[in-house]
Amino acid sequence: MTSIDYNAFRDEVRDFLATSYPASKRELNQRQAGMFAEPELGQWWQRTLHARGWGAPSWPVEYGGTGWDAVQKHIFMSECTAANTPSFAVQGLAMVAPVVMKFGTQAQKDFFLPGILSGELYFCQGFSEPGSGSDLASLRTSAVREGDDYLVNGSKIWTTHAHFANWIFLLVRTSTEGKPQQGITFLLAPMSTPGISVRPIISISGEHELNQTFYDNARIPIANRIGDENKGWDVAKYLLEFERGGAYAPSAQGMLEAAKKIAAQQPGDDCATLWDDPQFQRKTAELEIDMLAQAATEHRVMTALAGGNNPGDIVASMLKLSGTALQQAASELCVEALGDYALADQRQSLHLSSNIPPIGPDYAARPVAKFLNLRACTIYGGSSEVQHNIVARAAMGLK
Amino acid sequence: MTSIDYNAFRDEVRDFLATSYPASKRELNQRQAGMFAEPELGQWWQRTLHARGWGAPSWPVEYGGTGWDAVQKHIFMSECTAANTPSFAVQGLAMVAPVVMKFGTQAQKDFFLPGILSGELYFCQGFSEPGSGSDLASLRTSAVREGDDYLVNGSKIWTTHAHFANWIFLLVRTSTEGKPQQGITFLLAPMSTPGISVRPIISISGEHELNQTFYDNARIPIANRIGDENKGWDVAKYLLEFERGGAYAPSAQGMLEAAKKIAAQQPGDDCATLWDDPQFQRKTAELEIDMLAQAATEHRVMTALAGGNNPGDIVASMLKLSGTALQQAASELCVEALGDYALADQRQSLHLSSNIPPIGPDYAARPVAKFLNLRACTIYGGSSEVQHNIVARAAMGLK
Amino acid sequence: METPLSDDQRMIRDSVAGYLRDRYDDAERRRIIDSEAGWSAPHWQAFAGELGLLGAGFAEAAGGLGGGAAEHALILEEFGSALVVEPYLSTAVIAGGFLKASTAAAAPQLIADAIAGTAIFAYAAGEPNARSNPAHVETRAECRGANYVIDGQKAVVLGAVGATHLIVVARTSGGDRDPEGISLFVVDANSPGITRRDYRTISGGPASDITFTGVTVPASALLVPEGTALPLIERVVDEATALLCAEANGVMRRLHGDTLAYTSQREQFGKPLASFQVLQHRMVDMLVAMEHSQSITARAIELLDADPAERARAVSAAKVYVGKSLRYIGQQAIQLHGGMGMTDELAVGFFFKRAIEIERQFGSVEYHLTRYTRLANAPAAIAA
Amino acid sequence: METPLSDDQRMIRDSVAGYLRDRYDDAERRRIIDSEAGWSAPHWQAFAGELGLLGAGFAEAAGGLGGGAAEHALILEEFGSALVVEPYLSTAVIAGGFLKASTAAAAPQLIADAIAGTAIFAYAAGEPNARSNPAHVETRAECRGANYVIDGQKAVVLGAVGATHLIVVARTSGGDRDPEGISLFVVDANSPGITRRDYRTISGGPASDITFTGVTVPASALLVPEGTALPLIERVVDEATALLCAEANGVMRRLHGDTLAYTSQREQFGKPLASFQVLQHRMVDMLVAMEHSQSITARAIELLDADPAERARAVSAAKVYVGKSLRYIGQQAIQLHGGMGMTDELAVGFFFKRAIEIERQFGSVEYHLTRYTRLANAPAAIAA
Repeated sequence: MTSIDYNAFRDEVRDFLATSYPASKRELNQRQAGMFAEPELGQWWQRTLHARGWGAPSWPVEYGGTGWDAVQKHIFMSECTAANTPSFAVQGLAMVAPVVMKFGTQAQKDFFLPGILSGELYFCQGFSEPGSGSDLASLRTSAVREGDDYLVNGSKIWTTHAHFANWIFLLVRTSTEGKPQQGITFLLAPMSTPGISVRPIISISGEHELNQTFYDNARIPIANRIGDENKGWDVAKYLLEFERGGAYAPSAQGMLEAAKKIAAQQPGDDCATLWDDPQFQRKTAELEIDMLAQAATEHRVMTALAGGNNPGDIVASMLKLSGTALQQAASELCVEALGDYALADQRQSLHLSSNIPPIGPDYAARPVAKFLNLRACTIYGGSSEVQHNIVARAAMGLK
Repeated sequence: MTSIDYNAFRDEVRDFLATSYPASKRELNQRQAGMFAEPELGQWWQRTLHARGWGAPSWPVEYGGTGWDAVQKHIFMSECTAANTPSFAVQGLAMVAPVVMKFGTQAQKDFFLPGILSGELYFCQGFSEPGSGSDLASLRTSAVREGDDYLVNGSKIWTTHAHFANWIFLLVRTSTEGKPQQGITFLLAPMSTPGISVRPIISISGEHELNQTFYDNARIPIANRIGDENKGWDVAKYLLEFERGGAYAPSAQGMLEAAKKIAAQQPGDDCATLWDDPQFQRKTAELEIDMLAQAATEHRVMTALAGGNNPGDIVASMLKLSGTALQQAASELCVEALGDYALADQRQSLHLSSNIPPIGPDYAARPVAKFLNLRACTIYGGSSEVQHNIVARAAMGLK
Repeated sequence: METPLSDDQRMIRDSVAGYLRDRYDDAERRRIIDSEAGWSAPHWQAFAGELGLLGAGFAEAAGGLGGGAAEHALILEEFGSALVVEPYLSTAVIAGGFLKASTAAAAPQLIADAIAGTAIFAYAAGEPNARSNPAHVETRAECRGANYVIDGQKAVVLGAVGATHLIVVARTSGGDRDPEGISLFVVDANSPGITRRDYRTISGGPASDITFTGVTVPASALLVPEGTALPLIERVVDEATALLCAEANGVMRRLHGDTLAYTSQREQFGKPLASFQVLQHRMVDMLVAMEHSQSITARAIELLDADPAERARAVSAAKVYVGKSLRYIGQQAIQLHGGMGMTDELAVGFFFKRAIEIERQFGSVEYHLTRYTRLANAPAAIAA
Repeated sequence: METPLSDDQRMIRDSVAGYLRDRYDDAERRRIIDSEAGWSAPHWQAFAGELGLLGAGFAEAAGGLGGGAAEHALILEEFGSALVVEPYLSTAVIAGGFLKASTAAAAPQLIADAIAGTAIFAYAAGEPNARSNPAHVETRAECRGANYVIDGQKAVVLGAVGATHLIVVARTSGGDRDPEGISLFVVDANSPGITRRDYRTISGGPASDITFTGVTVPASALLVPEGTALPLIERVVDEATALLCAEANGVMRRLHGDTLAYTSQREQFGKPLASFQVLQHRMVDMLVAMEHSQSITARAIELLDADPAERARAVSAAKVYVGKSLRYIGQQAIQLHGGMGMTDELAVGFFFKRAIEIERQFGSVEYHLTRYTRLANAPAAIAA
């Protein structure tokens, strides 16, 4: 069906990672338990990828994409996950950029896309509000026209990296008429806009990654609107499709390998290491089989996409349902392998600038914080309960 | 709190079972995979119990009960389960009798209670209808007064042992006004009533235990009504409380022990017997622990009842939820232990009068049929989904 | 989610699906399993002649269609969705697999007869004293001059009642679980000394326990050289296991589809059952399990030609996942059908019982998880 | 479902519950864990004096209240529902258990000091090179004349920061996992040669890794005769494990209660979250797990005085069941709180993290399932 030499491509990616992602950086990334790497590390990596021409594998070539097919993208992502590269700029690259490409003006494309690609424009997301959540249509942050601007008032919550980002994308209410979905508008705003302020939210892992943002007569130029006024719902829906399209198996498999390595270094109860405990091996194997199934379905989807077939949105929801559950399970297995050191709060050793050693062995630093953070992956981006509703409605026609 | 010597009581029960329930009968009961034993065996056992004065442990003494406290009843039931005695006459003893005691006239009490106690009156249940199910209030079988009788027309389904029973208890619609619950009446009818006919329903285990019953101008005397006309819903609700009050752990534990015994006789893959496989032992242990938890909660309930406290209906629903799941799991473990012989349809060896040997070893005869039959225990008597609804509403105040 | 097919493959699938829809519906299947034989010779002849299916897995030079496991999978998935009882797996896949690898002089003719539908095979491997370990063989074949004499018992042999030949696994040397010393014989099903106790499986297909008492066969009945059969058995059983998973996918498709249809039309508390959120979510979980089963089965089939360890790992992984899915989807299908699911009046109970059978055939979830764990964690498999 | 209590027991429970409600609410707890020490001496003094709790498990003759495990359980369940960080379990239950069985001359005075709140104990047992097997002890205590010299490392010792004494498990002879040769010492927490790395557990309580370098203690520090401690350790750790399950029941009560309250007031799609059937059923499953956890814990506590094998079986069964329930209830509590559950602004995250800790303390589900399996299936346990 295709003449691409995927093995050669995989080697090329591996070579690049081996030379451009040194052990020192990898070691730093080991201290990153959050969804995204801190920008100091993350922006460096995005610059590195961009310099190689690989800054945005999923973009069309005309905007700086790589021209890879779905299988190549999957190989690239799998290899990056296996090498544990920093997770960065997803909100710009995978969320804002696609909607700018589809709904943006030429001027918007010219301004935003290069900045996102280079890592210079760092976006955060302003969708959820206190009191809304998975029910986005109920949002209340208002935008009222005044001259060439919207005057925005209200608040957004769960804004990851708002304290690092220089731009935010927002859903705001520009009309209260008709259905709740009908009066919503999609805006982009610099975080430096007067009237925008940020309150940290400390998460259960003890980290500051999330924020609440406040809008007090913040002036956002109408020129920064994506799509038409009151048509932001369509933009958001398009964006969420992209958010749900990811591959889950590689990161889950990466954590499973990490759990095996921890087990091989931890003592067992009646055997030299935990890995020598047949029960631990069996449990690992059972999870690994679930991941093989997930990976095989992701592979089917990639193959279908590469062949020009769209397997449909429902598949994205199904993959998120089972994929996030596997990520959580793999992360939990890392925690289990740690034994009593799972009790230790390691947050002081978990920053790029920290020089405090972990409590217990080095590998004890990250698993618990990662596990706690990953509880969110079945909540954000449409909770598992909402994904079930979506599949029930779309795939099975249930109301 | 009490001066009863429970150990002595347990010994008394064991002695009785050892002498009155001979191995020949036990062997016959091994061929009974259904909910209830065939009457030939079941009626014999009820007569035997009755002769000892133990025909109805849960009844008040005045009607022929034993006067045991809740702990004694629990001991008695556990011992009977451990000895694998025939299950019989539950619908009369535990369902009809309590409502006759509470709602019946003196004449009704005098007639029905002694007959139920001796096993002479054998009742079946006519609640569900084709198209209703857990939604009892939607029933449509009608009863219209004509002289001293009701003329009954319609159909009932899932009637276990209708082809053996000599009486049936029925919910019928005597009014279509008001809420659906308000026009329902509770009747007792001899199965010999002209106009009542029975159609067998073969279950997935291949057995004939269930039936559909039809009512074609069947004349049922008004004198056989329990409670007031149009008040049958209250009678049925009271009855269902009794149905849900059982103990689940003893029978689940009995099946778990059976699984262990099968495993000890079946070959293993890399060890002499399946029981030597550490994985099988671990799986058994995990299930056994769940049963200990169930048994411990059942024990708490019994203790509360013995102390005069009513732990509430919710507890009955919770116990049914987890208890039926354990029964199914234990039964499944028996099937698993069988290996390939689980594929064999054994129905020809599963009747009292059968002299066809089982396919494979003797212990291969019953587990699969039992497993298939037990799928019903999370469906009948209020499905597990309905029990969840009940607990959500009653215990947590959720609407 | 659709899987891409070649034109030839689509044609095979559509013709099988069409045949089953038109001529092998639930009522016809009931007639077949309620018949004395418990299987249908006319349908078998149609599979051979009209549909030309029985050559799907044989080379064109041998008179077949030149296909392989992928084609078997398409056929068996459709057969699963109609609960076909005829012995396709034991004849086309298992016997076919052995015959293709056989050094026996009779093999080419047996292949031709299999394609024509005149040779029908049952696989007599399982024993009452063994579980799923294929090296555990107590049936003995003793060499006496130019003959072998077979003695022993085989348990739960599917399809023996209509078979013209039995493929018999017997030990020519070694201890009961010795990997060496296992041999494969093709035996006329009516040979003197063979006695069968015939019965039905819980889903209605024919099965037998077979006793071999001094059954004498010529040395030419050996399919591969004496005592060397285990690696071939493992390969062919792996292939059959992967294809059984394909059949399972057809079974699950019906279990899910019937449940969705039933809960959509059946009302309770004034609403269709399918409008209750709890049931909706459960049917979604069934669907997800089904999609993943499809995927991991396809993966196992692709890896059938890999080296033996990788092949075995992929097949055991698939059987574990599919086995768990069968269990979940089957049990939920009955639960969601309520009382109607407990009767044999609907088809769903038969699909559930077939799911129970497949869960066990060629080894349970526990067996394959043990096998996978051993293979995946061989010392080389972990980079420290 | 309420469990019947004696009048004395009800009084203890009500006074503890009242104290915590009035003086140890979530805000107060945050102040305590955010303080430098990470625990509260004033509350400890109130437990000792005002509430008189610290003598609950000691005989009246020794100055205690004459209670036992049942009383500890009542207290710890309430402590669990308020996430009390003060070292009740290590002082009153573990040190208390050892001291009551001790042959040491100092034991009566230490008991009196513990009741008065002036002696506070941490249990230094776990080691970086061991998992949950209590016989795995690498810390060595060498007899030198009238003294012992202790060298080794202890990991994740809870409450050491405020302790006046450490109960140290050390090996006086034998190999690393030898059941013989294990000894118990009571050691002044400020002895020369003890160095600590203090930190917090994920739920906020104080913990330490402790290094013993030539720590010299007199022979009178031996709590029981040299080398004989393992059976006593197993008994006391079983008791502590059962009582940790009681604490867990308090934790689960709050996890369930907070989730029910949150989902009842929080609206989505125009309805309270708690009106969605899927969430309702999940909260029912949480409730059922909670009730059974209560029951199996009560059972384990009743069997603490049974013979060692039965005691161990009952305790391991409880820890397995409670551990699984903690996992399920904790994870669902976060899931059902949605985004708010991910922040440390609500209390629920702290209860979740405490649940994670308890799941592991004194051995995980896997450890106790292995232990239970071994004990339950000792040859005598099966009647053939």
